[in-house]
Amino acid sequence: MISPISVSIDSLNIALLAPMAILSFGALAIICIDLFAKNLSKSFYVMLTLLFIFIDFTALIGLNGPSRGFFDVMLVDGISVLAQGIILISSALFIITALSNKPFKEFKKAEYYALFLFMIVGFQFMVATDNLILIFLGLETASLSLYTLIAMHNRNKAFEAAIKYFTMGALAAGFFALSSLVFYALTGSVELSVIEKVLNARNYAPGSAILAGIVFMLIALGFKLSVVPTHTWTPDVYEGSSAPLAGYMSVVPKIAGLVVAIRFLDIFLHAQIAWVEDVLIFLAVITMFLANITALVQEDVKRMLAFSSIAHAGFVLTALMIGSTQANSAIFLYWVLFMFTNIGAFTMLWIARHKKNLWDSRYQHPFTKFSGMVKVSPMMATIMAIFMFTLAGMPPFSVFWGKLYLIGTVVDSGHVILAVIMVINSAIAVYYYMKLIVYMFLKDPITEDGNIYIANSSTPIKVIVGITLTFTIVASVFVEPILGIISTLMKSSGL
Amino acid sequence: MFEAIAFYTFSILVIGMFGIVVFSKNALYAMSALAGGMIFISGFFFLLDADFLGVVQIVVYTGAVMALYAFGMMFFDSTRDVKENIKFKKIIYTLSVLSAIFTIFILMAPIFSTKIEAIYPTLQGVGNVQMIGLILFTKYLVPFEVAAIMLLAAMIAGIVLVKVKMEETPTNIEVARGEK
Amino acid sequence: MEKYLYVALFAPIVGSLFSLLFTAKKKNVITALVTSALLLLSFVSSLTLMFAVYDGLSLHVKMMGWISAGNLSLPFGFIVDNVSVVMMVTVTLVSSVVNIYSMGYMMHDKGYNRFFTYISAFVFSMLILVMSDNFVGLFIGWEGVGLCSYLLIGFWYEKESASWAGNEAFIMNRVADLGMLMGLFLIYWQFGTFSYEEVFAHVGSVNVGIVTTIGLLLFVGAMGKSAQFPFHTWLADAMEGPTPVSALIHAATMVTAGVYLVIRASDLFMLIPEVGHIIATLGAFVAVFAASMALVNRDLKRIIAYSTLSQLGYMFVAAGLGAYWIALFHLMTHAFFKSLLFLGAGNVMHAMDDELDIKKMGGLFNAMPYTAILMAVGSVALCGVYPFAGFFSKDMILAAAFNGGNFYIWFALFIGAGMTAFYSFRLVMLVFFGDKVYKKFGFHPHETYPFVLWALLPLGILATIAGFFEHPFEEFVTKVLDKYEFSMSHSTEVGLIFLTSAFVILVIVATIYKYSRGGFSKQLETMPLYLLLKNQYYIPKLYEVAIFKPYYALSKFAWKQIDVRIIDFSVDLIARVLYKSGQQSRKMQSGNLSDMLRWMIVGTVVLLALAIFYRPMV
Amino acid sequence: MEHILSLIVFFPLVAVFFGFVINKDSIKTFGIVVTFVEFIFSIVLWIGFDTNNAGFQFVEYVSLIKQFGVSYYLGVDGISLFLVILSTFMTLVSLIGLNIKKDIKNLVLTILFLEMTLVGVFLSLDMILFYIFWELSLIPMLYIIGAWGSGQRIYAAIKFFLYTFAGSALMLVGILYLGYQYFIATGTWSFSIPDWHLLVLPFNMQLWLFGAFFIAFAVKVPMFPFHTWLPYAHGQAPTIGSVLLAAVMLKMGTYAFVRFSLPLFPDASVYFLYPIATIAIIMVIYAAMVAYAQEDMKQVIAYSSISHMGIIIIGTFAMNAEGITGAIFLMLSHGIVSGALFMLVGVIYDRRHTKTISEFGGLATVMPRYAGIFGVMMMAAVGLPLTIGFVGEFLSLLGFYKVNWFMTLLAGTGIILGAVYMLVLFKRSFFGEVTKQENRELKDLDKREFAALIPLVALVIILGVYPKPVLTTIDMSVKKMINLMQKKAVLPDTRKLLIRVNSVGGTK
Amino acid sequence: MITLTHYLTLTGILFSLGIVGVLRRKNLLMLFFSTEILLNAVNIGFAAVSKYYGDLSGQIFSFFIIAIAASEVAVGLGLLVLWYKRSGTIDLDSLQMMKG
Repeated sequence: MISPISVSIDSLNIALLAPMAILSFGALAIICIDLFAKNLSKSFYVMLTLLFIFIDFTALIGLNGPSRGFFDVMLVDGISVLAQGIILISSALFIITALSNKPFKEFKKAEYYALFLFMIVGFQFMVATDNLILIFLGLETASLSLYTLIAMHNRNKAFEAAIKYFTMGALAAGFFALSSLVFYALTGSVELSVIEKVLNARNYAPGSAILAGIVFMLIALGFKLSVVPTHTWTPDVYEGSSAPLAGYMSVVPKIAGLVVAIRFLDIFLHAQIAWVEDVLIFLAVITMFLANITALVQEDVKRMLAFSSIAHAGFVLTALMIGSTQANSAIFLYWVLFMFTNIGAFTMLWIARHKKNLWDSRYQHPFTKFSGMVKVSPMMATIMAIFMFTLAGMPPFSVFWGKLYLIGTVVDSGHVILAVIMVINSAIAVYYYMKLIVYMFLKDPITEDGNIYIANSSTPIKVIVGITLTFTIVASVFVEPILGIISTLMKSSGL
Repeated sequence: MFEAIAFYTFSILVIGMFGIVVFSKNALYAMSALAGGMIFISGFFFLLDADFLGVVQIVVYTGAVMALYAFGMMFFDSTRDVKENIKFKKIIYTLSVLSAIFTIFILMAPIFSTKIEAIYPTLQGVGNVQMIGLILFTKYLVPFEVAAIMLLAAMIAGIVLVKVKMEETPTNIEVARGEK
Repeated sequence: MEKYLYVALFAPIVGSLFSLLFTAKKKNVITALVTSALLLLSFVSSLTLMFAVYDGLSLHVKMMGWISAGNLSLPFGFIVDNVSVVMMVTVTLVSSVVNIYSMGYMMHDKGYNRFFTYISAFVFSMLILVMSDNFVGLFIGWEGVGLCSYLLIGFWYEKESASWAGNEAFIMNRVADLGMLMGLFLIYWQFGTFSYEEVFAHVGSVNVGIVTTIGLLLFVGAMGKSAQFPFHTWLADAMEGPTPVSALIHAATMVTAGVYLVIRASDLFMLIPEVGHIIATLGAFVAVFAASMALVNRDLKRIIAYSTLSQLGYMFVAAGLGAYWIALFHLMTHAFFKSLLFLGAGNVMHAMDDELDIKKMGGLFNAMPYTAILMAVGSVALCGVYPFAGFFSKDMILAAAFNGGNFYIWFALFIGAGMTAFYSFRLVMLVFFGDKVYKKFGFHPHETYPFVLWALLPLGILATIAGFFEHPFEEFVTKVLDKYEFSMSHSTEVGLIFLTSAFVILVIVATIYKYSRGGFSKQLETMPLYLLLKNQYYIPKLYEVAIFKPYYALSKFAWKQIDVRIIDFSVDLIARVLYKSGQQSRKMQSGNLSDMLRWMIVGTVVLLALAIFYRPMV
Repeated sequence: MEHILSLIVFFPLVAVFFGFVINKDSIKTFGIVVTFVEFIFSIVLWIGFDTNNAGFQFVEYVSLIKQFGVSYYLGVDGISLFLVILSTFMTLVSLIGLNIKKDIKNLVLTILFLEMTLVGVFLSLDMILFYIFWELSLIPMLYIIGAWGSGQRIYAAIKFFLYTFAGSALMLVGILYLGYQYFIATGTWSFSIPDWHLLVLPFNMQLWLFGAFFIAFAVKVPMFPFHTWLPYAHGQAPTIGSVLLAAVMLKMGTYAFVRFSLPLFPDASVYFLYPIATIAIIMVIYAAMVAYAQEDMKQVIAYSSISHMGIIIIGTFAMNAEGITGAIFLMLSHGIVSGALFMLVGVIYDRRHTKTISEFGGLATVMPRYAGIFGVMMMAAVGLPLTIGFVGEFLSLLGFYKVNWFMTLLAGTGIILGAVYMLVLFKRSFFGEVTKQENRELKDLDKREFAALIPLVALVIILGVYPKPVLTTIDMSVKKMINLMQKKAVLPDTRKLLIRVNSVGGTK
Repeated sequence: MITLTHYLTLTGILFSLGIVGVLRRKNLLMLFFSTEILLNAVNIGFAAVSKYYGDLSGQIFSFFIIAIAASEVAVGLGLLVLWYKRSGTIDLDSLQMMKG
């Protein structure tokens, strides 16, 4: 017979759940409001969403250090807090871009905001646990919402993107489940901490099965992180979705995936299984190379940026392979810096969004569109150029510091050749970023009308660009405090 | 003995059904086979003392999921044979065989351990459903709620997607096809 | 006395800078007057210094620091001693004369102002060359005169041949300069200084091999500047410049810088008689070699140029054999009579509208008697007929050669003297006497401006009488330079002198006789030897074929083939390969969902294969 | 005076921000004023510079990222002082000579930005800071070449950018690795050069690190065979771009050799002495030959730059005070002279819109002043004594003679071959009859051009006649550096060589 | 005696079948069927391991997988309907607008 179970409220550690709860409440509130009051302005929803995100953020700030709750299902440690922070900040930046000049149907719908909040909740759960079940659920919640958000852009390309993303996601989900099964069979547990303990006790045998489990997990997470060869969705999905959403996708799902990957791979890197290191290096290198050389030949800026974000993911993968505290700090530093720049860059494309494709039947932002932009819209061109140089890792802009720290970490870990490969790749990458700059600055204008480049701009969007730009330029000053925060949190989570 | 017979019977049935799903040219057959396969899978659950799962499998999968598919099928008018233009057959065969061999090879290996203590052991004399309920509302309370959120989100998503009004004419697709 | 030194040194550059202001403007006599005045001032100062030096003064000033790096501390230092002051006087004297002469000669030239700028700049450089107290200072002047020579040879830059000759002169000198530069480097790393004083003070304590190397390298520089074989071709081509330039630079002063260098570094060369011997041998060779080319040449100025070359050979013989003061003496006398010859030739050219072919002249004596006389004086001096200046210096050289036991050198010089006599009087005869061929070509020759002739007079006088200063000169310069002791008996010496003089006079008479009878037959001109000489032993041709053209072809090859085809191509190839592979990898993005899923499974399969088969060493 | 270095570095940047609001018509004057003030600042720096102190002066230190040892660290010594002045001076002069109307505002602001990066490179004492400026300098140059260039400008700009960027990629790894070595040695991170100077590295590591740095510097210099970007960049760039590229940007590479390669890796530098000297000799001879074969005036000067950079490298790797001081002086002189030559080509290009040599001939007749100034610069380029070109070339070769006389002889052929291509260029374009009708009407230099060129001519002469104050200041710091190298050398052979090449006497 | 290995082997076979379906199916609907097979295969495995260890986590996992599968179907079918309305086909070769 079952004896009654008594659970004290304190042991649940409700504070850990608070951020997600707030957002879930927010999503429900939005849906309810929509039931009663139709035709509310989109600015209302945006601000409401922003408000909830803000509250969520304040709830998050109180948290630090590793603490578990809800029968040890929840695990909020340093990287969790960091990742949630990044997710929330990007979300806030993203949702403001909804206040564009041109009307877009999806932003008028309350469901959009509700799904958006659900998605954030999903990501937050994903990073706030080490239980594979909850990770899987968070992942799926977020993904399903995301597919819908993409499709709601309501273009043929958006549907195509959503279906491609969805189908591959379904396959990835299958692999995730299979990997979980393998580890469950190996250890009798679905919690990473227990898995580690048991595997340690079993001395990491049998090797093949463990490695196979890792492989399935790598494929599933690699899909989220857009690691070759599971990256094929990235350019198509970015191209199909609206620019800010593409920017958002290049940051948030990846950081969530990175956190899971860090937690998961930490087990094996601690055990110093050389296979994992080698395979990760292999994946990182082909991811970088393939993405970079493919980006060289792109004709559309958005697609180019998609490949660029694959390459950046490959870059970060190297630090994942190292797995030291410093390396994990490097990942987060890189990602924070990359976040601002990338969102800024995609927002710039969003600003340049217009109704019809003017210069190419397929692409909205072909390179030719930006020809001679500096003559008709010098400010925009300069800002865009700064973002491009930043993504290229040009000093002293933000990503450079991330790159510096990351390569420094790789060098410290003794992988000098890998570091050389990384810098060679960043040298290759310069070409395609520069291609846009060449078009903007060195070619003759394609149009007299500078408004085409700011067709979709509005004050809030300009503010977003301003924030990201400022951060990008004066990153030199921010790097020190950010790195301080990251290191503190990282050390406290013992990764 | 009974277990073995049941296992092999169900195995053959399930593999057969899913084989039809994978290889059939007719969507209707495929769907029916899938539904059948699902039901037979619930047989395994019962065999494995997971009564609750067995029930859920029948109710959710065969009841809800397959019904959804059936509705979709009506919508798509897929009673006809499906013409599939499969290219690179050799690659597909190679990949199929290889992935099958590797997956099965790995799962056939004795990967489980004998020394593991159950963390949430099944208690003697307590029904499966009861046990599930107990764990679900203590340990897995949060996942359970997240699943609720997920289902809600999926529902909203489904509604939103179907509700979407057409903005662009399908001409773009024609153009894209014409390019090939 | 320092101020005289500075005046002598800087007066010319002041003049140069002054007239520089006018270069782009119209002709202005004031430039000529000012530069002439300043050159004269410089001459006077030099003369004053000479007297002071005669009274025992030796001036050594360090004007200011110039280069200092590492252990090197190199000032601008100037030294006025018995040797340099002789050079100063010679240079300033000849240059003053030439400058004044040029006022008439360049009267109608549109580059009038520019000309005087260059001349004064040249004098300044030359003075630096001779006055410097260290090797690098000498090198400054060395290059400076090279530059001025380049500018003046190419003075009429519209003429292709002139600018070509300028380039040739500059570049050839550069080749030799490299040798000299190497010599300087060796000096520095051996002695830690460039100053003559210190170098010569320690030169005795240094390995002879090194001193020999230094000597040879310095001599390479000297060969270039003094146009010794094989660098001699530039000098003949340098005749493209205005004639006063030829007189000043390519006869009297600059080309003798090489001799001056050997004299200046006599303390060093004395230690290495083997090198001296090489110098002397080369000098003797050039003396004959150049004279032989002068035999058949029809170009008025080139004949004199070859003669200059030949005489430089004489000087090197003297310098190489250790008879430094004789070399210096011949240098000085040569300056006088050779510039006289050139300037006279300038008068002729002027009269003949810049015609240079002596076969087109003839009988000019009537038209320009004074010039003819002056040139005759110069020629006689050149041939070394008593009592003209050349007699004293040249015979001394022959004696020195004989004295040293180098009979083959002596013999070469002896033959050279005969040749000199022949070509000199061939020239005089063809130009001033015989048929008035020029009338056929429609020339109207006339005597030049009187002031020009007056200006030539000092040179004429010096060419005549300078020889009598032999003993005071010897006494004067041997205070610094080593004395040269004749070991042979006085009677041998006298015998030699008579032999040579007789031979020379015989040749002169024969030449005059032959040419007053219409010269040699035309058939001679088809002889191989004649052609060989006429074509300057085919050496310019050889340079053209063996150096200039291959170099250009090689350069083109380096650019078109190596640079563009190989290096740049391979750089671009990297980019192209990357781009091409991008186009290939792009195919992976077929856009087809099936392919995407398959890639995913391919990845899985590959990784699974790795998981099963790949076991790295831990 | 305490923050004068920051002032010098960032004043142009501040000016750029002000410049945004200035009207197009006045922007050039604004640019000249700013660069003039900047030049005055650099002169003030020289005046305030203590010529008896061989170390870094006016040091400013602010820690940027403590954990990672990155700092804002500026300082100046004898080696960098004059390169700073050269940068400010050449920017000023090139702006005065600027003759572009198209998008003038963008151009002027870009040049001011470029000036900041150039000065920053020479003043940075933190390696990361150095790298920042090093890379940042590419951006304005990319824009200048690509936007105001001619014909193949975009190809040239991209080539320039990618080549140099890719070249310095490895350096970044090298920097990080050195930082890590410092961390291992001391327990704290540091990228500051004075700190690194204390680091004694094992020989093998030196070799690798030297290689990593070498590629970056070699591309920048540019050394054979990494030089092919240069002719394109010069050929297509507008005059002002070529001037700054040749005058200052190329010096970044050779400066970096002196500043980093030699003192950080003394043993590797000595180890690679002969291979590098061989490359340098190839540069000297090969580039001179290629220059001779060119048909475009600007290309001649572009290749001549490579040739001269070869001499600078030779001087740098002479490893003695004579050679290195000479090399640094030669950087200055080549900066001034090649800058001037490019401006001169720009003058004729403005008039005729062509740079092909065969289009000209007889220019001396129609443009005597122009020909005169060109002649002066040409003579400086071929290293005539009493011009600025001689001093550096002489000292560089002099220094290297002690290392190897035969290689010096080969490198010395540069003075011959240099004369060949320069004189031939001069002859073909300035001498002879005026054959083309278009050339008859050409105007001689105008006031603006004079204003830009006369200071250069003056400098060429003044520094040729009296280089001593400059040389002694450089020499002081160079000697300090050589002492440091001797102290740091881990191989006895290195020390022996350093002592040998730095002492007089005993030559073979 | 049926051991855990039997069940896991069955899981492997079924999973491979699903993979084969994913590889060769061009009809999107039937492709979705194949992904259902994948999840179902895993479910059997979880239940079997759960029984073997006497641990309930596996069953819970299966339970959630079923929930996930259901949500996926909802969203997937939504997308499919949408696409069908647009293009009149659910063949995945019609999704070829974006490539390269």
